[in-house]
Amino acid sequence: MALVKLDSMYQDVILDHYKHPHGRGLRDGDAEVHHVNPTCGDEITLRVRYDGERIADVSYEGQGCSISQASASVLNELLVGKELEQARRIQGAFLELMQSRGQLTPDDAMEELLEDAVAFAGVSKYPARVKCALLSWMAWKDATAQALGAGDEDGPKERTA
Amino acid sequence: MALVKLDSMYQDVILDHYKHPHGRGLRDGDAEVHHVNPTCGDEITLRVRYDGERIADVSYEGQGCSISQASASVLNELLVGKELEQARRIQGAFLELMQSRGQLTPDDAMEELLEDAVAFAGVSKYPARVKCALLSWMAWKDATAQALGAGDEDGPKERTA
Amino acid sequence: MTSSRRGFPGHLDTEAIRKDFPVLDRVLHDGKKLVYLDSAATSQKPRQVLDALSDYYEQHNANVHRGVHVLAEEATALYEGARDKVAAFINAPSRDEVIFTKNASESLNLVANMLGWADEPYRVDSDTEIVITEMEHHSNIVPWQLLAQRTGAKLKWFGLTDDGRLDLSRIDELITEKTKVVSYTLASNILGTFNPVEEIARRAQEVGALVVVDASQAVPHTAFDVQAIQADFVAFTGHKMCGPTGIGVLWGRQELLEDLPPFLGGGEMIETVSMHSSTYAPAPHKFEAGTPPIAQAVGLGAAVDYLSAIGMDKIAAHEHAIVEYALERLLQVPDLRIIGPTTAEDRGAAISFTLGDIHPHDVGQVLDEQGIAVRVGHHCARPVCLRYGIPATTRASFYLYSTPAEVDALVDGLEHVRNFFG
Amino acid sequence: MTSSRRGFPGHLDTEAIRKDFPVLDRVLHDGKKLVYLDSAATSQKPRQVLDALSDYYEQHNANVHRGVHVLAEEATALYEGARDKVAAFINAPSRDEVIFTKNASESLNLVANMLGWADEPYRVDSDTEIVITEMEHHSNIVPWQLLAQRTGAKLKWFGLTDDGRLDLSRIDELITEKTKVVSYTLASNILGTFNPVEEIARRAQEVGALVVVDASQAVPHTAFDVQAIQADFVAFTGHKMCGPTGIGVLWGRQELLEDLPPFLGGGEMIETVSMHSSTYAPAPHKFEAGTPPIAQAVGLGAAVDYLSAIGMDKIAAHEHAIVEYALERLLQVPDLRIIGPTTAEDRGAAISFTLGDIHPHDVGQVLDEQGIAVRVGHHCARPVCLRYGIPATTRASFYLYSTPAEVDALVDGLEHVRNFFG
Ligand SMILES: Cc1ncc(COP(=O)(O)O)c(C=O)c1O
Ligand SMILES: Cc1ncc(COP(=O)(O)O)c(C=O)c1O
Repeated sequence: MALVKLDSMYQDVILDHYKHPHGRGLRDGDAEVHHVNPTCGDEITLRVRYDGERIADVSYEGQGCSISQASASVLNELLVGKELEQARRIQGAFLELMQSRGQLTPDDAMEELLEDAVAFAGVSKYPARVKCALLSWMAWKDATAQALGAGDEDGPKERTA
Repeated sequence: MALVKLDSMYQDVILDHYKHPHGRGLRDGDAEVHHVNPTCGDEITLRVRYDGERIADVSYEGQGCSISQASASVLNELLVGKELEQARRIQGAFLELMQSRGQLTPDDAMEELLEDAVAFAGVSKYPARVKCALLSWMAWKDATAQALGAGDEDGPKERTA
Repeated sequence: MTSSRRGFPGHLDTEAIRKDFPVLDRVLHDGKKLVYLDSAATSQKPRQVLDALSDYYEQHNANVHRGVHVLAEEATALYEGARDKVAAFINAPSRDEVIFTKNASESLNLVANMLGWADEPYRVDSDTEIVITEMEHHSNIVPWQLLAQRTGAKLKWFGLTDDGRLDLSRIDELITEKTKVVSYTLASNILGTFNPVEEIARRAQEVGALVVVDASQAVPHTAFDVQAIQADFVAFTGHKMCGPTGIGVLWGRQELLEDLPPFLGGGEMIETVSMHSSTYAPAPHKFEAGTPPIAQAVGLGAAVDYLSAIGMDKIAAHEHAIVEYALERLLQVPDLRIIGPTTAEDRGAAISFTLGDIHPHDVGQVLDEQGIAVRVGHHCARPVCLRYGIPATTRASFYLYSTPAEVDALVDGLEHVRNFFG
Repeated sequence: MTSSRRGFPGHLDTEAIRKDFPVLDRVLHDGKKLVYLDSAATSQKPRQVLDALSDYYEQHNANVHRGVHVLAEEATALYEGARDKVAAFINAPSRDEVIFTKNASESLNLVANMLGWADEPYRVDSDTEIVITEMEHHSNIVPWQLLAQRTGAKLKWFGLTDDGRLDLSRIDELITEKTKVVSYTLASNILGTFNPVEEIARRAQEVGALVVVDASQAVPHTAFDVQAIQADFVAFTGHKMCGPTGIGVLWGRQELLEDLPPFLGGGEMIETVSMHSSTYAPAPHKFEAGTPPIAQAVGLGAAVDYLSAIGMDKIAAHEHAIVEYALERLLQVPDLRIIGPTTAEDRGAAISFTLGDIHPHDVGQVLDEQGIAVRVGHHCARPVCLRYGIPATTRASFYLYSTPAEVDALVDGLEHVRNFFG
């Protein structure tokens, strides 16, 4: 059976992260958010801990498909230890890639920035799955805003889409 | 211009009643009702006066198309002076004719019963106009029920359709 | 003005356009060709829209939003693509401000209900007032009457001048600090009047009232820009703009859609549901409960493409010319009285009239026998008939496919009506 | 049971039936033929329905009810004719009890709103209770949650047994003298369960509560008789029964429709309107504000004709056989757990399952690559997922065009999924 297209979504890197997630589990944090993907029910609870502007930890727990789980694992691997500014750059690049509807081929600079996360390029062709890939990244952005006091005051937001 | 079909609706008898209506105007009565045809705005105010079981008068005022006006005029001509039972028979026959969707050719008995009202046979082919033709007849039925105490107690009803 | 039975030089090529509309070939009553002058009630549909419907059902049909299979993704892309098209067509700042409903009536009821259930500062209650006009379609009267009844709010309205325009002379007494919402029609379906936007918007803003615009008779006929008309909500309906039945639109300002409560509850409009409570999806989905009119949205998207390709400015100019010609010719018919403005200025493509004391039903019936389709009655705007002391009108209404020859047929037909009942 | 890849002897001739459905010829992903197992989300449409839509738009399109011209009369006759067909299909005592809505969700919201605005004895308020079940579609949960919030009424529900059926053991405590309305689904869209009518109806009648039945997953699949199910209101939706999107039905008992207040206000639903007040038309028009989904009703009428010609009993028997076969085969797939009844008794044509701890999204995606369309997620029935402690399910659902070969394809596909994530 020819699974070219599918294989381009389920890259080995993704399946690997899915089966062996990095940094899973909830640990101490400065802020916690809970995000759900209303179209499919994927959920994530995510905490961030900052050391000044440096990301000391991103811990998470959730349920969801291989894409959303792997994406959270990749996020942890990529962002922990980074300075906020660099992390924002990575998040921006990942968002751009995910919203490209399969039209974007990552160049060298992007590959360097995103590391394992470039493996999600194939997912961008599947609109229903883009939200899965972005779930943890939106949660991270929200938690960061809260932790650093830049967010709104409503407490944990329940909204992703 | 061939107006065969149309002529079968606008019979001379109908146009005659429309231009020279019988018994128009409001006079004393035992009960009064006001009916409207919501789909086109035709209106009639109608009073009945009974002399025992005999219809002493049907007086009316209203606005509407040639069909509804002519039909009220025919009603007045046919029913005034009749006994209630006979009037009910006439009303029943007229209703049957109007609901026949042009499928019924009046037989001799019906022609005798309905007199001028058989001219409305052609109208029954036009669903939008059947309600016009029936407006005064429904009003009469309602007013009669009120006058003779057989109706419900809500007072004048505003409903026709 | 110059005109000929072949169309107006410099305006739309109706000969070509009419080929897109299969129903216009319809032959009635022993060989009479249809003269369709009832587009204000509903427009006809071009082949391009019907093809979009068939293509949707034959190739892509699936329920939207929740699927990972190909058809579901295609159906979702088509449905959401239609939203993009409609948003662009009305120049909406954001696609998320475009809500699909079943018709303009639902759109208007949706606004009335949101405001009835809203928290402050939007809540309509017994201390507040609602302002409409005497020339509204019933769909922009009854929802506000129901809201007023159910909340105790007071309903007020602009009256009309003798020549069929809004009487704005007492605007400051009508729209006051108590006014929470002003809802008016941009173009009257019975009088043809186009109403002025500036004055109402200015006064509403002064007192902080929300402005709702019923654009059902405007969006189909003229280039339309929600940002230009200074409204908070705009309602219109697909079937009057070459689209299918079963689809309407409500545009609303994003911050309002975020703040206001949902109306219909169900699938698609939720974020998360438990038996104890639910949270709602962001707009537009918050206001789209249940399986949406998917094929109908796709059809409306195709209609918008069709109209845009021809050009809304050209359509407006064409209709203006037709109306000018029709007014000129109708005013020559003996005993004919136009109900509404008698010139083509600030005027849409619907012309209502009475013909002596021949009842409109009779006018319409005799015209129909000649193949001419007009609407008769109160056109769901009975207060206008009451205002002008008439039971009903006959209404001829035009669209991009209407021709001067059809105006001529109408005038000839009316002559015949007069002879028949003379 | 006997089965073969060619169909079940004695049951429907799917080879012939499938020719009526153009989309079933669709080829996906490098030559894989579509295996459509998502009919519980929406059914596919036969050529006969698409032809009825085209014919309506190409020959008869006009607005209904108010016209004296030929097209308006034809459109009205077609629209009202569709009402007759639907009334006959569900054995309604009167055609006037059939209300056309935009979907089942609107139908259910309509009932909830009527009861919220009603006078006694129907009025739902803070002294009263509403009873639903834990297996409802969100469209039969959220309207009641909104009603409860807005009136102060208390919302209660039947729980579920481990094998996916209603737990009726505490029925007398749940449905009490305070209960004004009991609303439940006849067939669950996620579990496949067919619920018992008698017990709920008996208890509701005892306490004088109204009974609302969500028949969205029942009417498409089995001979249905509103008079037999002892309900006061029944909701269902056109797009799941071979009809177009954009049309739903609410059936209600005539005396209730007469007594209860309107919901949406506007054109078509009125008797007479003045600026000061309005009176309403009799049902069904009272509940159909604005231009109705005319073409969609006509399409639904054609769908009803299509289904009737094949025979609802035959369709039910065919689906029963498919489900029996599918359950038998699915239960042999390692790690597969059926969520819902595991036998074909009192069971509809939707089968939900989990596959080990492979997330349904991944199951659905890998099946899709093989051309197999199933639905994944919570199927707008999230409380069921919570009840069984699962995030989501994969659901395969069948209809009159489904074949045993498609069941085989599903089972093979699941094998592939297991290998892929194994
Ligand atoms: C049981 C049930 N009820 C209600 C609905 C809602 O139907 P619709 O989305 O057409 O409003 C559905 C389908 O989605 C359903 O399966
Ligand atoms: C001015 C106006 N508003 C509202 C409506 C209602 O539109 P719909 O019937 O599609 O809801 C109409 C048309 O009937 C209209 O002309």
